[in-house]
Amino acid sequence: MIKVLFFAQIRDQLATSELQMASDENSSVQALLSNLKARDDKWNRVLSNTRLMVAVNQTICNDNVDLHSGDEVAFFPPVTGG
Amino acid sequence: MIKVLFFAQIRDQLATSELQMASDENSSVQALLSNLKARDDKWNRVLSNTRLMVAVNQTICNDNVDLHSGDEVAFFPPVTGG
Amino acid sequence: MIKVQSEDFNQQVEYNRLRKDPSVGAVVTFSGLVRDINQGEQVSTLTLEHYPGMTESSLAEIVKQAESRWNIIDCTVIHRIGELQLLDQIVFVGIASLHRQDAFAACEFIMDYLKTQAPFWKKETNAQQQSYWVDARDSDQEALNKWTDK
Amino acid sequence: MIKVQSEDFNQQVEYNRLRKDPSVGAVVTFSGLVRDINQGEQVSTLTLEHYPGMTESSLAEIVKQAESRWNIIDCTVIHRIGELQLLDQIVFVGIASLHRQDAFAACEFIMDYLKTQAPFWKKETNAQQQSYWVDARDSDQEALNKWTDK
Repeated sequence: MIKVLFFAQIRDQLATSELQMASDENSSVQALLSNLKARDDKWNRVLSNTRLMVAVNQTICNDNVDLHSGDEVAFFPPVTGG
Repeated sequence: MIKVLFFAQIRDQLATSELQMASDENSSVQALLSNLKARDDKWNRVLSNTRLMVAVNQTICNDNVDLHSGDEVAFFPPVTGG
Repeated sequence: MIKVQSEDFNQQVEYNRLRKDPSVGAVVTFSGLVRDINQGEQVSTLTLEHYPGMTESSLAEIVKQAESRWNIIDCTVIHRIGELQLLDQIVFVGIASLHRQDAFAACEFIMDYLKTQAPFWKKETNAQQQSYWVDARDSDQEALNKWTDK
Repeated sequence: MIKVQSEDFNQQVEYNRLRKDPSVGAVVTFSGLVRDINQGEQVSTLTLEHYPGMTESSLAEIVKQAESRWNIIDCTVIHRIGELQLLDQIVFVGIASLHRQDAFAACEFIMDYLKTQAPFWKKETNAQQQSYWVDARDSDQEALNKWTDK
């Protein structure tokens, strides 16, 4: 399984902070994103934000990273701390 | 009269912190420097230091500035505060 | 030292810790505070959300990069989370070094990377009690360029 | 605020004064300290000579230049004179501004100009009780270039 997290506006807009996805159908961040967008119009719109950031196992990366069972993937908007 | 001040190493080496010079013979910083260097070998050597800095009326300047009676001229080595 | 905490911090305590080593010639500190006006809105409270775990590891990675680029004797990063009020301290970065150039550069580098890489998000509440997420500033993204051009 | 004084200063008091205005989003401070080793010598005491009158006016001119280049809400410069001991504070520069870029730049600019334009001279006494004037550092002169190239 892959643990998927959403933060800030992305979490608010999806009304979801965390979910589990099967790892075999979601072998890359791209595949995972496609499956999530396919859920409905809202998910498609929110996750199509061009400024969406992704972290795999708590490290920021791009969406062609491979995923494996046990990985933690997070989607969030540009950070605004400091 | 022109008030002439020396600071730090320059003052130590000349064993002089302050003196007065007639303003008519010292109409520029260059003329003043020439008169001071003419005093003896030590003054000539100390004031020939290429890193010598000069301030007229408490503003750093170069040695072609004109002088007038009542001006305050200071000679000092590169500053090392902070 | 890296800390992510809801409690306030004492700038004096952090400064005194940084100046303890007798080889320290320069201490540069940065403090970020809750301003009254942000992006045109009157701010009443600010809430900081973060990604627990990643927050600490991303700050550690940023500090490691700074330590590899400059000669740093000691470094402190503190970032607060949760609800903050007007004038509250949000973030502290302090650098102790032999000479000022290293301290200035490392402190600004850490802030520039923290602003764009560390997973914190600000939600403001305005005077009318409306809440909204703060937009990322393009100038923060541009601020990174000065570190990659070199 | 510009002060040239023999007494020590309290960094916390200065920091708190700079963060009072509710529009302040960023405070950057620089503190210069007496190091144990300078230019290869073990330092026991440091004596700061200055040019009374010109010291204050040159610092005021440097601050004025910084204020004309960056958006500064408040600025404090304190420089000590007389005899100092190991670990003592020598100089403080603090800048309060809306955003961090102005605070970092103005603080570093003031230190770079202070180091090369303000009439202070350091005399060190080493562990063998020998006194000598500190040499100016070429790197301080070079540090000015980054402000004139722009």
